[in-house]
Amino acid sequence: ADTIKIGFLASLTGEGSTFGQEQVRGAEVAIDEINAAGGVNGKQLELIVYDDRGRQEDVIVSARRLIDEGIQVIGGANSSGMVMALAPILEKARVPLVSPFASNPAATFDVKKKKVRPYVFRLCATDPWHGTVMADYLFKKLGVKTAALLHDVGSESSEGVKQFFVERYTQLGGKVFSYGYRSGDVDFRAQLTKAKATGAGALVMPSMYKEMGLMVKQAAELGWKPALLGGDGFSMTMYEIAGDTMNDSYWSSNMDLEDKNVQAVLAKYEKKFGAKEAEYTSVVMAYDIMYAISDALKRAGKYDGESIKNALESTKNLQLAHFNLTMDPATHDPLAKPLVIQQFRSGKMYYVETWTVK
Amino acid sequence: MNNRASLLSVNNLTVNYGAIQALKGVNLDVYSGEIVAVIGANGAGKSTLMNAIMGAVPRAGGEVFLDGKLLPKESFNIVSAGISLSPEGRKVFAPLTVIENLNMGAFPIKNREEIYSEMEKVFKLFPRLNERKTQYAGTLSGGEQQMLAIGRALMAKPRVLLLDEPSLGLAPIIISEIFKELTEINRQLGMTILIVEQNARKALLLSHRAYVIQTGQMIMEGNSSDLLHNKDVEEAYLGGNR
Amino acid sequence: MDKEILRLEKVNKSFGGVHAVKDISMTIAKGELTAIIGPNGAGKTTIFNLISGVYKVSSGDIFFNSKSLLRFRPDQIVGMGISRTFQNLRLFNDASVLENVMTAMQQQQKYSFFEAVSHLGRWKNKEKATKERSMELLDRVGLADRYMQEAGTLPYGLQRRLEMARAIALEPELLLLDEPAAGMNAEEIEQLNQLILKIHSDFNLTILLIEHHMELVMKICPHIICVNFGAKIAEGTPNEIQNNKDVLVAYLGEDD
Amino acid sequence: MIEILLRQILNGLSLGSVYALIAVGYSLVYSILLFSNFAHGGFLVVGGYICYYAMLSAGMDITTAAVSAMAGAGVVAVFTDRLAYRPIRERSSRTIYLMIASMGINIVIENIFVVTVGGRFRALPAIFPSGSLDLGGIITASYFDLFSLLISAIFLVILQLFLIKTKWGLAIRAAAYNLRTAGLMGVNVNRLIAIVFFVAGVLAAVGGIFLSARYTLYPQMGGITIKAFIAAVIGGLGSLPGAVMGSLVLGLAEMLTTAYISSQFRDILVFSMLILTLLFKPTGFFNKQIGEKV
Amino acid sequence: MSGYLEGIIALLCINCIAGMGVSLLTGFTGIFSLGHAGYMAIGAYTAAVMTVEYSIHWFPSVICGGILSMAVGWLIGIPTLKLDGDYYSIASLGLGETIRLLIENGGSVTNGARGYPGIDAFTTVPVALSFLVLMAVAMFFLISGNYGRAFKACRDDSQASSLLGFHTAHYRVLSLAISAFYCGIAGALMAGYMSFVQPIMFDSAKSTELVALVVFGGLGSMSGSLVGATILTLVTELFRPMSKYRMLVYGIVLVLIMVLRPSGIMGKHELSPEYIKEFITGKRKLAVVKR
Ligand SMILES: Nc1ncnc2c1ncn2[C@@H]1O[C@H](COP(=O)(O)OP(=O)(O)OP(=O)(O)O)[C@@H](O)[C@H]1O
Ligand SMILES: Nc1ncnc2c1ncn2[C@@H]1O[C@H](COP(=O)(O)OP(=O)(O)OP(=O)(O)O)[C@@H](O)[C@H]1O
Ligand SMILES: [Mg+2]
Ligand SMILES: [Mg+2]
Repeated sequence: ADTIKIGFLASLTGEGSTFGQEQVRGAEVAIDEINAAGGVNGKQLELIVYDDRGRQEDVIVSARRLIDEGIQVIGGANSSGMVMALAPILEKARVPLVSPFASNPAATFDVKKKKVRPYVFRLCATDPWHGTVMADYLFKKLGVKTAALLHDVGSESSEGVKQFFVERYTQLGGKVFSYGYRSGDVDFRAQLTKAKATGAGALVMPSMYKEMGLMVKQAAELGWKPALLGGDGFSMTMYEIAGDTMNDSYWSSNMDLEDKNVQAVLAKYEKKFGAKEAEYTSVVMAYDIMYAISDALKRAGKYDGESIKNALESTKNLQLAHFNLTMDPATHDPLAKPLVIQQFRSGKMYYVETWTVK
Repeated sequence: MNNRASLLSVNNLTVNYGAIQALKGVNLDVYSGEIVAVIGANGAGKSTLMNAIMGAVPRAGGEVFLDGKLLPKESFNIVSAGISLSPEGRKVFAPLTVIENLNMGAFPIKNREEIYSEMEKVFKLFPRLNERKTQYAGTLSGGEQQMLAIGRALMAKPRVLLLDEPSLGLAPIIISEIFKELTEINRQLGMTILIVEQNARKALLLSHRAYVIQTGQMIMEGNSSDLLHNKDVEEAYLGGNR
Repeated sequence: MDKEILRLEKVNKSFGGVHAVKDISMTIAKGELTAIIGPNGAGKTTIFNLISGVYKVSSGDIFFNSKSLLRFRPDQIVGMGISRTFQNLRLFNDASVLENVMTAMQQQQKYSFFEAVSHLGRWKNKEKATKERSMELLDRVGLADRYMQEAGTLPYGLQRRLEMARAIALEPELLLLDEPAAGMNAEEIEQLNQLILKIHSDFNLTILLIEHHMELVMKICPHIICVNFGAKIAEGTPNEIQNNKDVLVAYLGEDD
Repeated sequence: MIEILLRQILNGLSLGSVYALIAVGYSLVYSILLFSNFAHGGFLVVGGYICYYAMLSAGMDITTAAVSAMAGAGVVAVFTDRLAYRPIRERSSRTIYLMIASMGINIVIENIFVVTVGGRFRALPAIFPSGSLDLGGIITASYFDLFSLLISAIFLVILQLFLIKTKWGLAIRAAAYNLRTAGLMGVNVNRLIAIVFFVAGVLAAVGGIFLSARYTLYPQMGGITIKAFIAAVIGGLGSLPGAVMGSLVLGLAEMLTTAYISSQFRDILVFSMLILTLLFKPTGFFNKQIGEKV
Repeated sequence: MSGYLEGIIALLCINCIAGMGVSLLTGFTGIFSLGHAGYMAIGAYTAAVMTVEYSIHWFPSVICGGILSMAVGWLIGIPTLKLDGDYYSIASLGLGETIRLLIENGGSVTNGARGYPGIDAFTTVPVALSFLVLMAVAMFFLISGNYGRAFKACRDDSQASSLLGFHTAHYRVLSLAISAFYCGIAGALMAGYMSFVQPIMFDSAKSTELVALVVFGGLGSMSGSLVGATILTLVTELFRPMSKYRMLVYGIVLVLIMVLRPSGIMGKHELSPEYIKEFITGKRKLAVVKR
C-alpha cells in the first residue's frame, strides 16, 4: 500500500480525556507535517485512533482491534498499568508501542523475568528519576529539610515517585511525612491538617493536576504556606482550580515550555486547530512520538512490527522537539533524559534550570 | 320514565385490555338524585366501567358526559368535575394514617373548614374510623379499610359518587348500616350514586334503577323493584328464592 | 369427641395499644368445617395470621396435631399441613393461572438441585405430575379454560377461586380460608358452597373459614365461632348462633 | 491535639453539608417515585456548568449565575422526567426500569459535556469570601463552610415544612404509595412529579455549585452522588432529616478515618458503616416501614 | 478467525455468563445487586493467583474462582439479604466496592491497585464457548422447574411465598450464591482473556453494566439476558470507532430502550419459535399495568 498506518490509543472519554484528546491532536500535527514533507520513504502516514476510556480492559480490546487491522506500530496508552496489560499481547503480535507517559520502570522492564519488555518503549522520564530529582532539588537547592508528601496509593507512578523521593531525601538527611490518598478524592483537608501540624517546610505532590490543584488550594485555606513542589502531572488547568495560591510553586517536568522547539510545535497546533493548546506536555509528547516512530520507519525500511521495533531500539541522537532521544536498548527508556525544573508565577510557567543528580 | 336531564351519561363506551374487549359499547344514564345499581357476574366488566368513567383505564371509544358536558380524560380533572370513586379492593394509602387518607380524599376542596366538617360527617358515619384516626391505613382490618375507602370518596363532596363493591368484606350489620346511610346521604344531600354490587338483592333494594351487565354489554335496564322480581334476574343473580 | 387437630389456648395479640386478640381458646376437630365470624376489626384475620405464623403470639399457645406451632416459621407451618388464602388477594399477578397453582403444587413433588440443573432422575416425572395435578385442580375450581391467563387480569371472583386452588394444592390437613366469598354474588356463593363441600370431602380436609356471608356460613358450617373486640363471644351450631343475643347485637343486626 | 481534632470535625461537617444538599434532593425523588435516581449526579453537573459559563462567558455575577443554574438544572430535571421517566411510568410500575434509565441519563449528561466542553477539570472563580470566622479562639471556620451549612439547613427546613404541612406534601406521600390511586383523588400526578423533579434539580444545582467552587468542576463530578446516596440510605430512604443526618455522619466519618486511621481504609470503613447500619437498622435511622397486612 | 473477532466473541461469552448470573438474581429472584463486579473480581483474582503464583492448571483455577466467589456470596447473603429493595441494592454496592477495595489493599498477594499481570491467556474462544454452553444449559434447566418457580414466587411476593411453604431466605441466598458462582467463573475467564487483572476493572460501573444488560434484555427472561449482553457488548464495540461519542451513544441506547420498551427486549418471555412468530406478526399484546 501507499500508506503506513500508525495506531494510536488515547483516552477520548473518561477522566483522562483532557490529556487523550490533546495527544491525538498533537499526533495529528506531526502526521500532517511529515506527510506534507513527503511522508516516510515516499509513503504517507495515516493515524488510526481508538479510545481506551482510560481503562485496561478497553485498551486491550482497542489494541487487539488495531493489531487485527494489520497495524504494525502503535503510539499512546498513557498509563503504566495499561502498558503492562498490553505488553504480552504486543509481544505475541510483534507490534511495538511507544507510550508517552508510562513512567513506571516496570512498564518497559519485566522485573520478575529480569528482562526488558521487547515491544514497549517510552519517551518520558521514569518515576525513580522524577522522585530522585525532586528530592535532590528540594533538599539541596531549596534547602528544605522536612517535607510532607501526599501520594496516590492507587497510582503506579505516584507511588513510584514517592518511593524514590523518600529514598533520596532521607539519604540526604531530610525527613519526610507521607500521607496517602486515593485517586478520585477531592478533599485533602484531613491529610493537610496533619501535615501542617508536623511543621514541614514543603508540600510534595507526585500527583495528577486535579489533585495537586486542590491540595494547593486547600492548604492555603487551612492557612498553611509551605514550599510547593509538584511532579509531571502538571497542567495549566490547575491555575483555574488553585488560582494565585499556586504562585511560586516548583515543578519537575519532562520539558521546558519556554524552549523554542516546544513553542514551535505549539504554534503549529494553534495554526491547525485555531485555538491554543490546553495541555502542552501531552501535545508535544504525542508529536514527538510520531517523529520517533517515523524515524524508526525510515531507518527500518520495512514495515513489519519486528523491524520497526528493532529500529526503535537503535534510535540514536534523534532530535525531537523537546529533547534529544537515544533509546537505551537495555531498558527501552530514553537515555539520560534531562529533567527540567520550572516555576509557576501568576499564571505562567518559567524555566528555572535543568537539574541532574550527581 | 324519567323526565329530568341525566347527570351522568355514558355513551357507547368501549374498553379494551390488549386483545380482550371488556366493554362493548355500553350505554348508561344516571339522573340527578338517583341511586343506580349495576349488577353482573364476575368479570362482566363492572369495575372496568367504573374505572373507565374515572379515566383510570383508557377509553377505546365512546364518551362520558357529566351534566351534558363532555367529561375530560384525566382522572384528576374528572375528580374536580365532581365524580369520585371508592375503588374495588379499597386501595387505601397504606403508609398514611386514617386522617391523612381522608385528607387525600378532600384534595380538590380548598376550604379547610369544609374539609373539617366533611370529616366529621364521615366519622359519624363510621365511628370505627374515628377510633382508628391515627392508625396507618395498611394495618386496618379489611372492613375498616373498606369504610375508609368509602369515607375517602365522600370527602370530595362529589356530585356523583361511584362505589365499586362497597360491601366487600363488611360484616352484615355494617352493610345494613352503610346501605341505610347511603339512602340517607342520597335522600338528605341529594347525592347521586352509581353503585356496583355483588350483593344484588341489597343493591336492588337500595337503588331506584338498575342495569344488568353481561360480558361487557348491558343486557337489561329498569326500575329496581321490577328487576327484583324479574325471573331471569332472580335466577342468575339473586340465587333462587330466598 | 373426634380427634382434635387444632387448639388455641388463651391466645393474645396486641399491636402497640390495639389488643386485637384477647384470650381466645378454641378447639377444632379433625375433619370439621368451622367458621369464624365477627364484626370488622374483631381480630379474625389476626387469628389466621397467628396460626400461620405471620405474627408471633403475645401470649398463649397454639397446637396443631398436639404440637406447638410457636417456634416455627410460616413455611415450616405450611410444611406441617396448614395452608391458607388471603383476605387481600396475594396472587402472583404476572404469572399465569397454571403457574400459580404449580408453584404450590411443587411442594409435594420435590427433587434435588442436581436433578434440577441436569433434568435427570426424577425431574421429568415430577414436573409432569406437578402440571397434570395442577390442571386437575384448576378444572375442579372451574378455571381450567383460563389456565394461560395472567392471574392479575382475572376478575375478582375468579382470583379468589385461584387462591383456593393454590392453597389446596399444598395438600394441607387444615385449610384456612379468609373470606372466600368476598366479591361474589348470591349465585356464585351458591357454587362456592358446593365447591367447599366437595373439596372438604374429596381431600379429607379440615376447614376453618372466615366469612361475612351468612348464606354460606349458616348453610355449610356446622360449627361457628363468633368473636368481637378480639374475644370469643359465642360458639355453637348455626341455630345457636343465629339466636344468640350477643351475636345479633354485635354482628348480624336485627335482621332485614 | 484537640485543636487538630476540632479542625477535622469541622472539615467533616463541611464535607457533610455538601453531601446533605445532594442527598436531600435524591431522597426527595426517592420518596415519591421510589427509585434511586442516578441522574441526580447529572443534574449536579448541569448546575455546575451553567453557573460556570454564566459567570465566565456571560459575565453574570454569582447570584444571577446561581439562580440561572438552579433554574436550568430544575428544567433539565423536569425534562428528564417528561422525556424518559414519565413514559416509562405510564407503561410499567416497576421502579427498576426508572433506575436503569436514570443510569443511562447520567451517562448521557456526563458525555454531552465530555463531547461539547471536554473532560477538563475547571473551577468556578472564587465566589465566596475566603475569610473565616473565629470560633471561640481555638478554631476558625471558613465562611464557605458556614454558608454551605446554612444553605443546607434552610432548604431542609423549607422542604420538610412543605411535605408535612401542605396538601401537596401529603399528595406526594400518597402518590409515593400508589400513583394511580392518587390520581383518583384528584391529584394531577404528572404535575406533582414535575414539581418534585424541579425542586430536586434546584437542590442538585446548589450542590453542584458548592462542589465546583470548593473542589472542581468536570463531567464526572456527579460520581460523588454515590456518597450522598449512601448518606441518604444510612439516614433512611425518603426521609429528609435522615438524609441530612446521614450526610453529616458520613462526612465526619470520612474525615476522621482519613485523619486517624488511613485514607486507604476510608472507603472500606464508609461501606462497612453503611452495611452495619443496615444490618442493625434495616431501613436506616429515620424511616418507619409500614408493611402491608396479609 | 481474526484475533479481534475472537476477542469480541470471548468477551461476549464472558458477559453472557455473568449476565445469566445477574439475571437469575435480579430477573428471577427480584434482588437488585449493584455489586456483582465484586464477585467477578474474586473469581478473577483467584484464577490469577492460582495460575501465576502456584502454577496450577487454569481449569481447576477457574472452577475454584467460581466456588470461592459462591462461598463469599453465600456468607455475605445470609445477613444482608434480609434487607429490602433499594436498601439491599445500596448495601450490595457497598459490598462490591468493599471486595474491590480489599483486593486493592491486598498487598503482595493481589499486587494492589496496580493490577496483576502475566496471566496465561487461557480464555480462547473454544474455552469461553464451552463454558457458556454448559452453564447456559444448566441455567435454563434450573429455571424451568421447581427452582425457577420458587425464585419467581419469592420475587413476586415473598410473604405469600413463605405462606406457600417456601423458606424465602434460603432461596434468596441460594440465588445469590449461584449468581456469584456464575460471576466468579466469568471473572476468572476474564482474567484469562485479559491476561491482566486490576481492581478498577471491577468497579461499580461494571456492576451497573451487568444490571443494565439484564434489564435491557428483559427481567425474568434468561434468553433476554443473553440477548442483552450480546447487544450491549456489540454496541460498545460497533461504536468504538466513534470514540468520544461512544459512551454517549451507549447512554442514549440505554435510555431509549427503557423508554420504548421498559420491560426490555424480551419482556419476561423466553426466546422460543412461538415468541419470535408472535413478535414478528405483532400479535404480542402489551401487558396492561395493574398496581
Ligand atoms: N388489566 C387487565 N388486563 C386484561 N384483562 C383485564 C384486566 N382487567 C380486567 N380484565 C378483564 O376484563 C373483564 C372485566 O373485568 P372487570 O374487573 O371489569 O369485571 P367485574 O365485573 O368488575 O368483575 P368482579 O365482579 O369479579 O369484580 C374480565 O374478563 C377481566 O379478566
Ligand atoms: N399490624 C397491625 N398493626 C396494628 N394494628 C393491627 C395490625 N393488624 C391488625 N390490626 C388491628 O387489629 C384489629 C383486628 O384486625 P383483623 O384484621 O384481625 O380484623 P378482622 O376481624 O379480620 O376484620 P375484617 O372482617 O374487617 O377483616 C383491627 O382493629 C386492626 O386495625
Ligand atoms: Mg369488579
Ligand atoms: Mg379480616
